Amino acid sequence: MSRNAKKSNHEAYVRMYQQMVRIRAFEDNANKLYLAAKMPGLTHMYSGQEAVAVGICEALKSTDKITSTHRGHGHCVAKGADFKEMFCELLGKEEGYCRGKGGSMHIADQENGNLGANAIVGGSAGIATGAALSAKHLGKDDVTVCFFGDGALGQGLLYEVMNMAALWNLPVIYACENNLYGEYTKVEEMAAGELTGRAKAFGIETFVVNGQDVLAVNKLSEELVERARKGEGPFFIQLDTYRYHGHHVGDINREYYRPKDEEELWKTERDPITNFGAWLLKEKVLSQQELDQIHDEVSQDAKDAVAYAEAAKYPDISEVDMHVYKQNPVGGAA
Amino acid sequence: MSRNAKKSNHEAYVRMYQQMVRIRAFEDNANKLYLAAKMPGLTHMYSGQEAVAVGICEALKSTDKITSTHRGHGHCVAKGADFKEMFCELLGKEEGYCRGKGGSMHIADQENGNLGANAIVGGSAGIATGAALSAKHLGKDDVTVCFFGDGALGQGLLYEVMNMAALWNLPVIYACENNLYGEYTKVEEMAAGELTGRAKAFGIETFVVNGQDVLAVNKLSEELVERARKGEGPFFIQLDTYRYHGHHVGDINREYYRPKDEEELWKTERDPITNFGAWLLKEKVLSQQELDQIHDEVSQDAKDAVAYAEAAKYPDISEVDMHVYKQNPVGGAA
Amino acid sequence: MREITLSKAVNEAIAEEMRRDPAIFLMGEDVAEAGTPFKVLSGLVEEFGPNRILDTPISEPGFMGMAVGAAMTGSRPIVDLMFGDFIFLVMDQLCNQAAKTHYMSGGKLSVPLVLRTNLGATRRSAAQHSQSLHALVAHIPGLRVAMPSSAYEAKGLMKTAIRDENPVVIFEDKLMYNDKAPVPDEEYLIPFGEANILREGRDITLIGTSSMVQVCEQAAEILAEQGIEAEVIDPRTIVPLDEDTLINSVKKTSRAIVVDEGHQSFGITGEIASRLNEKAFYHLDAPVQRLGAMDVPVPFSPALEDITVPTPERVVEQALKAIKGELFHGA
Amino acid sequence: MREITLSKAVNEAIAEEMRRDPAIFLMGEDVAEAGTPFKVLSGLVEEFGPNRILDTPISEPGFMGMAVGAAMTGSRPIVDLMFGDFIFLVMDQLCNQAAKTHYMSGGKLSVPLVLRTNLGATRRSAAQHSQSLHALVAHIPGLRVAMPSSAYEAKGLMKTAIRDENPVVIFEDKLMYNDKAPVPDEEYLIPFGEANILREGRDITLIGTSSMVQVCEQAAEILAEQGIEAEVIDPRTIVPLDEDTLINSVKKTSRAIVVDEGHQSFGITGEIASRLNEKAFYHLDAPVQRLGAMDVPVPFSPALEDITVPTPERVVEQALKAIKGELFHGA
Ligand SMILES: Cc1ncc(C[n+]2csc(CCOP(=O)(O)OP(=O)(O)O)c2C)c(N)n1
Ligand SMILES: Cc1ncc(C[n+]2csc(CCOP(=O)(O)OP(=O)(O)O)c2C)c(N)n1
Ligand SMILES: [Mg+2]
Ligand SMILES: [Mg+2]
Repeated sequence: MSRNAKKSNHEAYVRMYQQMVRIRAFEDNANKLYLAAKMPGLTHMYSGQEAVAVGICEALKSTDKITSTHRGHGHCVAKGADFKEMFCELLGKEEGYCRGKGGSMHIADQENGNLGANAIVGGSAGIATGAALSAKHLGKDDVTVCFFGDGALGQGLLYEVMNMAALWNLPVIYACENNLYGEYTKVEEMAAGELTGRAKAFGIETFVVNGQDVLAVNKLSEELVERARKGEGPFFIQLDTYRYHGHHVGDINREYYRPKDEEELWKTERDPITNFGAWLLKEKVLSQQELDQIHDEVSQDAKDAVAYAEAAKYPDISEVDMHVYKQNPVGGAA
Repeated sequence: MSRNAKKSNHEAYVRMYQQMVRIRAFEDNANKLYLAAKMPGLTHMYSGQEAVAVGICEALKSTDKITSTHRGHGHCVAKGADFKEMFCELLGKEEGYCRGKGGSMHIADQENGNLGANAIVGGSAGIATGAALSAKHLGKDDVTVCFFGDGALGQGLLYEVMNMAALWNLPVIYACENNLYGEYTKVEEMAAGELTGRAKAFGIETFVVNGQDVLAVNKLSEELVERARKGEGPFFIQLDTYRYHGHHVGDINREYYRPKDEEELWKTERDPITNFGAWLLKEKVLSQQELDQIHDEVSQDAKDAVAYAEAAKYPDISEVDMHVYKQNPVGGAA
Repeated sequence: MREITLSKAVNEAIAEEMRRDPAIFLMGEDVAEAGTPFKVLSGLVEEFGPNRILDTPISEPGFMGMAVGAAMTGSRPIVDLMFGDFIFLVMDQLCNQAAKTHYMSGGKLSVPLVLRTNLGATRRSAAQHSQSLHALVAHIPGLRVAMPSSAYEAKGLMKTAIRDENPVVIFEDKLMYNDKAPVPDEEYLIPFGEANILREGRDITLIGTSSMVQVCEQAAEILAEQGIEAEVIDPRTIVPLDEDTLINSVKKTSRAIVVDEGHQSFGITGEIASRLNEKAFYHLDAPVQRLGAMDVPVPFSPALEDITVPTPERVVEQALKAIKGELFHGA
Repeated sequence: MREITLSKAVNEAIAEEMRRDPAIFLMGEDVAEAGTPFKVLSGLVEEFGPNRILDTPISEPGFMGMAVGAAMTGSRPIVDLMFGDFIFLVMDQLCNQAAKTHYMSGGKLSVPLVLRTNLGATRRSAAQHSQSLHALVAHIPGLRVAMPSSAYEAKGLMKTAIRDENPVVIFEDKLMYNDKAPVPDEEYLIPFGEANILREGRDITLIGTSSMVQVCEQAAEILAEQGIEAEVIDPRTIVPLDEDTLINSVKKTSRAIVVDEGHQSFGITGEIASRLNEKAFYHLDAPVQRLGAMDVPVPFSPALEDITVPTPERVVEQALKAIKGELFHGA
């Protein structure tokens, strides 16, 4: 863990640990639902990358915005979402965050500032940058974080909006989660040059941080969010991390592109939860019992939410053509 | 003029001078046609930027490819096109390079390796990079030059293809003609950071050269084309230059975005033709009389071609639905 | 009533709305000092400043995407897309993001933005600056599509578009920017989904969009000279489409031609004609005819370009065929 | 005859053509070792190597553009677009460049490329991975559009697409990749623009594209049980469209339904229905009916998604209405 971490912030430490555990629990349950053929479609697990979402979101207010990706459950939980509405959404139920219309790949939680997951790789870079422009335009001091994977560096849109963010000093932070692969291809086969060079090109300040170290991620994020709030943005962070599962839940036989021992190494030596837990113990922030209690509570929460979601009802078929258009206020436009 | 220029290459010097004069003459005549309301639509003049197209194309074989822009007459002439077919195309006549179907913004001259002007800013970056990939795939040693303006740096497509060109070492040279403006906006209002940074991001070697100095442009181009041919590409060149006219022929009152004295300065002190002419005289490559003769011949050529094009016939209306699809060979596909 | 150009009408609509609602801003290429190449937006940056009239880099996908994000977070952006042909560049952000966000979020997020762009050939601008691509966006649920046919329409529809809670694409005809029409001084809005009957008639219905409304009106004049009374209708918005007005007209006239400047095949004429055929079939004396632009990229040469778009003469020709029963056994 | 999956049929077509013509290469995301997420291309990189089966970064506009340049210079690229929904990302390079190059150059340049992608909902993939967007490209002159409806069709049409001198977009139904059909061992090609009559009948014509051909066939079975003889036709390519076969069928049956998985409004059903109405009007006993996907973004929830697409039951229902004359006075 980073040396600079201060012991002072007890509450934040506990919350970050808790949130990472919640993400892991969410994913483990989602995976189980998939394996039990209870979940429609596929889903992309965030397990392994928890420190990224949690370290960053801990630095954000609830009015700050994030945009998320196809691998979006972690961002959603970290930004404050509830298990119940999330599992309902994953199962396509009416009580889901999107009334079952979005599913895993479009989960959004507007009340907590999550503008939504996105199934177009890189597709939210414009949205995030526009949210930052909007804050500036409306005179709010909200900051937006744009989460995206190393693979999204292939998309030209990102360069267009980073240029504008730099020209106009927008309060946006580009958080590139480098988990070494985009689907079944290694990052070095998809990206020439240094990853951070792609933001430096526009005069954007860039940072590289260990994405498995929640305290390091959080410390950097607190700094950058504060600076962005003051109008010193945009920024770009490369967060080195790893996904434990396959690209999606169905990607089981993956040795042809990713060696088992590499997976083993990350899981055993670099697990963000294990390592942060050890640090919390060592620094006496929490006792083993308290850690266990967190795990137990979270796992009970998840279990309850899953049960709730399984029992919940599907949207009525009359909903199928609702929400195509938003109704205009009476007396307003047609 | 660059110090490194060698006197040895008499023929090339004369050809480069001639080609620059030809471009200027072409543009002056095109402008006159526009002012006399003889030309359909608008057109974008290349005058002032001649050293860029000529310095680069002098380094290319006729099987090498270029892609061009909305400001494409200069590239077309420099790559070897004839006045007659060019003026016919500008006037929409059947004998034009594209049978009148393309016009100024789509002029192409496939036989000389000009894959065409493009009315989508940045739109040809993919085509150029693909041509380079094609050469590699087919085992040819052709090099492709992608001409584009500073404004095209706004287009995300460029970043996508530069990444692939770098990943795959493609024989393509990105020639960014920085004429300080994109339409009515200054480059510094459109582009954050250093222009060359945008290629460095992908590990591409970049160069900056005075685009008014045909010898400097040519020397660098000869080097890079040779290296690209050997598989050492891609490369990126920023060529600093200036357009003398408005964005297009109709852009007359332009002081609101571009000061007259700036225009004056470039025209009087940095004109690529005047300065190269002076150098040719000084180095005794050509006499004043020979220079004059070039101008006279070119101007007569242009005049003849204009007269020819004006008298030439329009395509028959039956051509309107020809060339939507290329006919498949008999016995091949439907 | 005073007469102003379509260009001025658009300018006024935007200015009035921007005065009313500070959440509105406008972004695009050369929209500020230059006021767009067509000078439609001249003067706006002087009134509203560069923070509300934003000159962007040449990054259509990028600023389209930013508008989506801005619209999702309380702003009301107007995006200026210099040529309708560039809509191909913004399709992902427009159709995968803007159009679907409200639905995908189960109604929680919304994207109130206006994409203003243009259409229209015969400007000698060749294949990449002359297209009329409204059919593409009309096919995507979640988008509204408006097609003003005069200065009056342009102002009223633009104001409605700006106040709409959904993404609206508005196509102006770039050849009509200098066309004048009477436009009241007082504020007015034109509701979406209400077709405008410009001329009543009992013999045949001519449905035209955008500048094709003029073409239909001219055709109606010519037909009138021959004693044929054509009804001319402008749907104003193709999404939503005022089916009822169109169908009622066709039930009265028993014949119809749909005229549009988009390519005919797989364009909007097929949709409108199909709905009329479906819903007024037993009233029809002749099949609903269609007249779109030719299915060819727009050629540069004036000799070719002019024959690619519908003309009053061709509308008249089709109308006469329909009336004389010459469509028997098909075209 | 041996039966193979649609996936295998596509794979064979590409492999055979690549053996025949060294100018062909294929590029896309995860096409090499992974053989695409649908495993359609498995084995190709082993045979043809990474220089002919190119794994690209996630840069759809970029590699689409590169394919255009490669096609203009002697190569014959096949572009793999992982999901049909991503076609929005490549529209500019596909429609402004590939589709127009031959025309704009007066016939000098050509762009022989294949864009293979997919369509189809009900895979629980939600709004951005479930669209059927063939109508968009069908509207753009210069592109050809093929829609295979079985393994047999997929192989024959792919081979023709690869040999075509023009840009061809081929949409496979992603839900049919594992569906088997008899496919001969011997080489065969299926010409473009020749519709396939799968079942003859005299009472009503059912025109279906892609997987909707199956839907039409199932509907025909149900109708047959009720003594109604439906003719089922697969146009195979929507551009070029084999109008004659469709029209002749409708002249015989006097009734038709066009079934397609694209959104119904402003989609391909309107075009096909309009052509039939125009050219077989006086033979029709009922208006040509259309059945497309609902005009809503594709919802994730299975409860909703399943009702957005045409089903055999709904085709039967429409057919019965047409036959019983219940379409009188419109829908
Ligand atoms: C525009 C687009 N292209 C391709 C895909 C298919 N796809 C989904 S996820 C993915 C890989 C993304 O890699 P990365 O951005 O590194 O995110 P990770 O999955 O590693 O979290 C791809 C290619 C897509 N969803 N959108
Ligand atoms: C995609 C696209 N956006 C906008 C335009 C309109 N446009 C034509 S030229 C131009 C400026 C281009 O600037 P630059 O690339 O610097 O070339 P220059 O005109 O200076 O030679 C613009 C915005 C276009 N043709 N294509
Ligand atoms: Mg990744
Ligand atoms: Mg420029």
